[in-house]
Amino acid sequence: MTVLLELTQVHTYYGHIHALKGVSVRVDQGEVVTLVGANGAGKTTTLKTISGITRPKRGKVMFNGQDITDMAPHHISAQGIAHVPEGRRIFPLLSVRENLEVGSWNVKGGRGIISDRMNQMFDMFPRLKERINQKGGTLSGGEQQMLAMARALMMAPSVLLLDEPSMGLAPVLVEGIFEIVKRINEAGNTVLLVEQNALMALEIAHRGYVLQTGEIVLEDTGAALLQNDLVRKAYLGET
Amino acid sequence: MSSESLSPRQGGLLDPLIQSEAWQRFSHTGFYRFIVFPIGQIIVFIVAATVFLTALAYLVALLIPEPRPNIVLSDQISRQLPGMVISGISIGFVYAMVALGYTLVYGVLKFINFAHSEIFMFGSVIGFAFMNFLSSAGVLADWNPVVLVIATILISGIASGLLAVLIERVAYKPLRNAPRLVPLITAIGISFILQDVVRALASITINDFNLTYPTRNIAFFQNPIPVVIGTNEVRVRMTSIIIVIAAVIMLLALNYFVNGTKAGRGIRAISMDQATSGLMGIPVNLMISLTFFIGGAFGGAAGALFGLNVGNVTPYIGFIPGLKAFTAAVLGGIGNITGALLGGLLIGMIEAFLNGLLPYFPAIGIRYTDIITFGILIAVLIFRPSGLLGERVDEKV
Amino acid sequence: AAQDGDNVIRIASQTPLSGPQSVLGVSMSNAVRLAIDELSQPLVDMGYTVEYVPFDDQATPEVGVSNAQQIVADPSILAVVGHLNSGVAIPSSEVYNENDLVMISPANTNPAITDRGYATVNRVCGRDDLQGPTGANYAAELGITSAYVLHDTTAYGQGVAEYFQDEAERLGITVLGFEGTEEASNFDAIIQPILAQSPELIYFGGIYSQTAAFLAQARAAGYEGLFMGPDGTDSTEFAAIAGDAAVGTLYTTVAGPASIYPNAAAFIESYTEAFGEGPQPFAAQSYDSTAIALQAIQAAIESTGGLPSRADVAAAVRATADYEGLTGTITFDANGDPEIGLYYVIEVVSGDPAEWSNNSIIATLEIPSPLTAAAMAEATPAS
Amino acid sequence: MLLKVNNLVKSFGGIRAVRDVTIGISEGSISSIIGPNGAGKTTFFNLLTGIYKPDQGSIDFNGRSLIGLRPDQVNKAGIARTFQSIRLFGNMTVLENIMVGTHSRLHISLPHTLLRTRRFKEQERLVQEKASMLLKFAGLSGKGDELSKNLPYGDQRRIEIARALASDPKLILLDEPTAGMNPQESAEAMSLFRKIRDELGITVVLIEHDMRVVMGISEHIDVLDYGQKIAEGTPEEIRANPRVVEAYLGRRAMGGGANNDSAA
Amino acid sequence: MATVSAMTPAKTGFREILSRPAVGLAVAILYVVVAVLFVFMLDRRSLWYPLASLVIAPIFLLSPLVVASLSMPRIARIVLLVVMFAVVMPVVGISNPPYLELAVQISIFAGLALGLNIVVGFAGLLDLGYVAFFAVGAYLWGMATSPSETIFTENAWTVSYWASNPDLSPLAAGFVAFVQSGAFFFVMFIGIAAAGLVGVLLGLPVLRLRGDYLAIVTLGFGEVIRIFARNLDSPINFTNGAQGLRNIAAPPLPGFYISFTESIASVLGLRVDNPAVLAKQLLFYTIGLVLLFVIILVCFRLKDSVIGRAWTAIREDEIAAIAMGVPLVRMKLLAFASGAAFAGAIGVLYAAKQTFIDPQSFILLQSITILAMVIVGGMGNVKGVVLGAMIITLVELHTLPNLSLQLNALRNAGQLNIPTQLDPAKYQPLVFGFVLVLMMLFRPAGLLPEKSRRLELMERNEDDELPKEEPISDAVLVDGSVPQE
Ligand SMILES: Nc1ncnc2c1ncn2[C@@H]1O[C@H](COP(=O)(O)OP(=O)(O)OP(=O)(O)O)[C@@H](O)[C@H]1O
Ligand SMILES: Nc1ncnc2c1ncn2[C@@H]1O[C@H](COP(=O)(O)OP(=O)(O)OP(=O)(O)O)[C@@H](O)[C@H]1O
Ligand SMILES: [Mg+2]
Ligand SMILES: [Mg+2]
Repeated sequence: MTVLLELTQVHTYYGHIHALKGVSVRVDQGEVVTLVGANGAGKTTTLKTISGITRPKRGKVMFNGQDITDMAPHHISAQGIAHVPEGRRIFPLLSVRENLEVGSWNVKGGRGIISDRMNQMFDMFPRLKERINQKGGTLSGGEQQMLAMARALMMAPSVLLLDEPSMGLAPVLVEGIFEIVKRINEAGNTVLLVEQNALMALEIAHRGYVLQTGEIVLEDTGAALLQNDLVRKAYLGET
Repeated sequence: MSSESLSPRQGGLLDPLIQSEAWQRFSHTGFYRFIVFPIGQIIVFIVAATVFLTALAYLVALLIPEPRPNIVLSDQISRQLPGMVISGISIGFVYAMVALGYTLVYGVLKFINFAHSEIFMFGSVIGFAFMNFLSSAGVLADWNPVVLVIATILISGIASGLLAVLIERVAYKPLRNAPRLVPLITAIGISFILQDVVRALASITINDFNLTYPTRNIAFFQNPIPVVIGTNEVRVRMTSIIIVIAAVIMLLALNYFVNGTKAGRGIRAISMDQATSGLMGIPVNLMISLTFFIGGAFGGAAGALFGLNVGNVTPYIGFIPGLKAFTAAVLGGIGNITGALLGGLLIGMIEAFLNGLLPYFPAIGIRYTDIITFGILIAVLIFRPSGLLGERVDEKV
Repeated sequence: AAQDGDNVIRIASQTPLSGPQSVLGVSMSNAVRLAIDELSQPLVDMGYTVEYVPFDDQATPEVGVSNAQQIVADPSILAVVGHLNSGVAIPSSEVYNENDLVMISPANTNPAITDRGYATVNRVCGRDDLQGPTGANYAAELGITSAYVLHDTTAYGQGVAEYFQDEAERLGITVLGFEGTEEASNFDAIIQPILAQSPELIYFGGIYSQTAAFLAQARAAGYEGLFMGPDGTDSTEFAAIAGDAAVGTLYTTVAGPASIYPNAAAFIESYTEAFGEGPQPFAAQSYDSTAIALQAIQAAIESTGGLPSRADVAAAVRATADYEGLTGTITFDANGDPEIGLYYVIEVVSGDPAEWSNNSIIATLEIPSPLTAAAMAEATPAS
Repeated sequence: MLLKVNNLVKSFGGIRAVRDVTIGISEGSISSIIGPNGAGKTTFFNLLTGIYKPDQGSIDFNGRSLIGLRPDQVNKAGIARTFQSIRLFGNMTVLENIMVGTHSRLHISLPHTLLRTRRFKEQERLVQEKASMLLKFAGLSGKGDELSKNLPYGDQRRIEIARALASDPKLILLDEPTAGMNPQESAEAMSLFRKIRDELGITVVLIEHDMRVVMGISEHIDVLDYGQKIAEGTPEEIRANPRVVEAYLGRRAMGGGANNDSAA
Repeated sequence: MATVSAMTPAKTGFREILSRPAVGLAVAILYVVVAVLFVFMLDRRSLWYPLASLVIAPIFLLSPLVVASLSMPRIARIVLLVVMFAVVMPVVGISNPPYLELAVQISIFAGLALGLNIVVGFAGLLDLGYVAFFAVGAYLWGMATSPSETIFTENAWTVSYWASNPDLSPLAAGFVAFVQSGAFFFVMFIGIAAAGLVGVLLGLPVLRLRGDYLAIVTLGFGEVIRIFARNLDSPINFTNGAQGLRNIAAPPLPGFYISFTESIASVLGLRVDNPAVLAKQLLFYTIGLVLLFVIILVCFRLKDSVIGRAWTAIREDEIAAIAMGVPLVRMKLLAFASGAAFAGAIGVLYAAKQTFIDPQSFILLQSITILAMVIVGGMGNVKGVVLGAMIITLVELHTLPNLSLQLNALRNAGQLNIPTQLDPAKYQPLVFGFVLVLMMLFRPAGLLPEKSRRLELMERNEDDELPKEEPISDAVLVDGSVPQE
């Protein structure tokens, strides 16, 4: 397998808060990789460092053999990395259609391609089609999560970064979201997934990392991590 | 930033028409969305404001028929009505164009760009400089007036837009993470700097900073057009007509840009969430510069039109129109493009009516025009805390 | 030169050098500089160095007062020429007066300036309460029956407009409207009710930059009556801004046009040569104020035999009699007003700024200051 | 019944967020409100706490009607809450955040404040003590002087709870207090909720999507869907209710997501 | 969770030494002595006097702040400050009256800035019309005592400060005398009450507005007050309109001020022609100082109390604040009214000191200048705001004029040749603009930021090391409350 995305010894700071202390993560082509960790462990920060929202002070982020450490977010996204951020962050005053159009900012090839993709999204999330002209801010939490996902998929990314896509969702929808992640991956896309619901995440992940206070403490296949004692105790809530 | 929804609300008399299939199809064409609808909107605003203010004036005339001996208020109203409306519209469009600059920048960066009134002033000075250059080269009179106006608007618009971008890069961009009041202070600093720099340049080059547009010798601009309405004749100044035409064209273009193009969509996305916009691939800084450019260009073009209309500008003329335009932007709902247009027209019209009719009430007089205008603003805000067209962002908790 | 302090005499000015009013303030300051350059030779011959210290009062009272404190703290400053705005002159002159420093005002026409009766406060310009009525009198003479009065809401503009209005009404002229506006450039709406009432005369108490713009727009909108203003109108810029609309404008002033007064013509010439532009209103008065100060200092030196005290200078200024200045012959009364104000009514003859000096005097009135008038009334009791 | 809500209605424009909801909360209980996204749960809390004004219906709390009261008055009446999206005073320290929570129980007088009278100092001392006590209670010992925005998510949730407790409420409303926590942290949070009821005697109502928490702690559950109450009962009854399973709990994954109401 | 990395070590060495009380005290005394020496060394006849004064005035006038900031035993600090204010300042002031004037102006503007700081800095309400409350106080005293012919002086029903009626009965005369002696402070209290009341009256309808809507309404209100002041000369003359109120009375001058001035002058060997004038300045200095002291005390006490915490909470998050039991409107009104009350009191002092007020003293630019003081100094931080007021007042009233005086002196001495169009005296606002922009660019959180803002600032400094190209607002993504659901 080819390495698609690689973080080496990344250190990221918020002011004087040292949030990532030498994190190294590797994601191969076609994998689902998950990051597991307690609150404040640095999962979100890792994703933000990849997509260029925060800058690492030291360390390197490579994508497809190219150094993207100091690239601006819009250049990184043009490379084919899509980030579904924590809290969904839909554009509240843009309609569903416009939200999707914004997602296709970097798509070349004109209206035709964009409307084809949009139709694909509507096939995947029929609910969105019903709401096509509704303002993003008035959607319910679950619909917003679908929109966030679809918006990211519009740019046909080679890597999808997902930050807690199930947070605040009704149980019935949580299942749906994981189903979709699986489908996306089966279609050949690579996924880096952050989830509090470690059980479900590890179930679908090929590999996983465990983060603790900004450091990677464990790395293994998803199945192996599920059996790991530390993981079971600390993150799966078992005693 | 937001723009009014482009489809009419439901539940009105026009429902049968609106629901008809042909209309549905028509209302989604670009021609409707970017030409028919906005023009309709402008006309509706003007007519509504005129009707409302006129009705109010006659109501007052009914209550106080003879505010001063030998003055029958209703007669005066009908005599002055066309003049008041025309002057209200022409200055209203100037306010609207300046207000757009405030609104665009506010929409995207959520701060009041106080230096915008100096951008307006800069535009008026560039307009002067251009015409003065032609005049001293002796070719001013040879230019076709229409071409001359277009060239002046373009040049001062572009120059002012570039200046606005420069200011953004130097004085606002480094402060994008600072508390919102901080760029307000740099904006004030920039105002002082711009006033004095323009003054220094004017003083050095022509040793004077009262800049008089050389157009007063050109018949096209100078000779008023007599319009006979009923029994009385009003003289409409050519420059008023130019302002209205130019402003409408530019507003249509802006509406198209913001609501109909990809870049416009990008700017609107940035106004809601910069970081996420970056994630979507939108070049945030470029879009912010573009916003400043457009806002600045509108301000500058308005400045040139204003200069052309009043004939004489100085480095200090920005303040009052700037203040009124800011008021207009807030009245309409700051951050809302249609709101800026409505606010500008309303402020212009209210002012024209007050200035035209208050003189008949010697105890009040036009010295209270500003107080009444602000009073209206405050009243509107008390009942609509986000301005006339502002989205009521009842924050969801 | 400045090292040998005891021989340095400084003259300060305080005018707005920045901001919108600086057109006038700078021109006043220039005129003071010119006067010092041209007229300090006698003092130089006596072994003194005369220096000029300009201050920017920014048309703001705090700044004026703070500058005044700096000025009085410098013992070599023996006289102040200033201000433009009465709002700044009044509090600042309290400071001068407390420190016996003489102020000669070239521009403050507000009656309150001298009515306080300070020994240190003088002015060479007219008073609003005399200038306004002069205009009204002349209008009545022309047979005007209706007038519309505007002002710029400043102490100066409103003051002179009110005195015009009172006198006009007394003389039987109907005042159709009396309005003040801060608007500086766009008068479209304000013109409407004026046109609707078609007055025979518009009187605008204000400064040329505003009044000229108004006039140009009023003419374009179809106003055909007369237009009159106070001495704030007296600037080449008036013609530059209003163009041909300026022709026929009447204004009152204490400074006669250069074409008739050879001194004034020479002044305009040397001023233009020095500063590359023509003098603005109150420049000639500033020149005269400085000249009076220099003359008084010279007189004080002669009588005290050395560097005079400020009180000596103030007394010498107040004693000025029959000084032949650019703007007429000046004798101060006990309050510091010129005893007899010579007021001209002048008509603008051309829309070309270069022709400004050819404006023609159409009436000349000698009006005594209130103190002088009272004295005269006492001398010849009405029978 | 500590709280009795009858036929509560609230709509936003065309969206009918809460339709005719009747719910009772008995004193000293721990109960939950669950329901699909957009069911109107948060809106229901907002109506109780005076952030929104109900269109119709009555809210009786502790023998008095809350209709028409402002949020601060509701707080004074004895209802405190936390927010679904954390709303701390980010630039205040943790301790200060909690101290603000005591506001409605304090005597506020300008003269006393300016003169620093004995009474003022005494009150300040009490407030400090109470805040420190709550800090410990919520498991935040040692973090009192940190700026609240610099703490991790789980701690921020705790600060919100401590701040709400500071007003000595009779009833505390928690809106998704464990969202974004991992199972371990959720378990700790659950014991905190129990302590609130058992040690402080405060009635607890929570909105939650985490069924482990809901089923593990609630004595009573109300289920909302499309703004209406579709079921109520003990955890066992709810788990067995087919309507709840279909609308909310879900048996299998359903691609399109079948919840939700919002605009027609 | 992440750990806090060690603070930057480089600065600590010097800071640590300075933070020892003995060292702090020694440095403070040394500073004051040197500053005073500098002032006395100033030679007015020197060509370079303006430049020297330009440098020395701030050094001297900032010394109380230096004393207040260095660490030293509390008692030493108090003694030192009392000596500074009661002895050093008056002595220097008598020998160099412009510095006394500066001190008075600084106390006036610092008081105003502190009042505005309560509204903007503490409670987070943007007020662009603050000068209106200042005007209320100033006009109150002005109308009560000016001999300008307003309704108050023309009608007998107000006691005119100046023209006490000779025909008064002994009882009435006694009353008038009493009012006269205490009138100033009495009116100052009325000024506080009146401005506070106006604050409440304005606040009641508009405080429901958020952020920038409030800003424009307050801006409008400021203009409305100014326009009223200008136009209420007809039909009934209240304010004397554009002509302004002149010869406004000063508070009565206690006799010992004059003797104090005379004795200091004779000790210094200065010739003072008119000691009463200087003594009056000293009186204003005293009143200004006491007022400022009271205001600072009130600010600290308010900030460090339930009320202050409630204001901060409102500033941070209105909805959370009200839900936690903070009555929004009442607390906002309190902020508005206390800020306004300060301005009212200072307005009375200002009118008395200035002896003349007119509507031009209360323009929008004044409000903006005061706001700039608050922000440049460091919103919310009392010491910072005082520093901001000092610096901006100094720059406007001293530094810039002296800069142009220096250039002018060089020009008079033939050492510099500047065309008249570029006469430096004309470009003071330009320099002021640059000062504002640069200060904000280099210290975005103000010169002395509030505690929490200081933390933010540190973060930013570290961010400076990052590539400059695309600073994406991270705060938005992490802290921003997400409006959508
Ligand atoms: N903008 C910020 N300013 C200061 N500190 C921050 C900021 N964002 C995150 N942190 C801190 O950085 C550390 C890592 O945070 P991060 O959000 O990456 O954690 P996480 O693993 O995603 O946690 P969660 O499960 O709560 O989402 C935490 O200690 C957090 O408090
Ligand atoms: N201020 C508002 N304006 C318009 N619509 C609103 C507002 N607040 C809530 N709604 C709508 O009301 C409905 C109920 O929302 P509410 O937030 O109460 O849902 P919820 O049950 O809390 O859902 P979740 O579990 O996702 O938090 C939604 O459709 C929402 O869009
Ligand atoms: Mg996270
Ligand atoms: Mg909710």
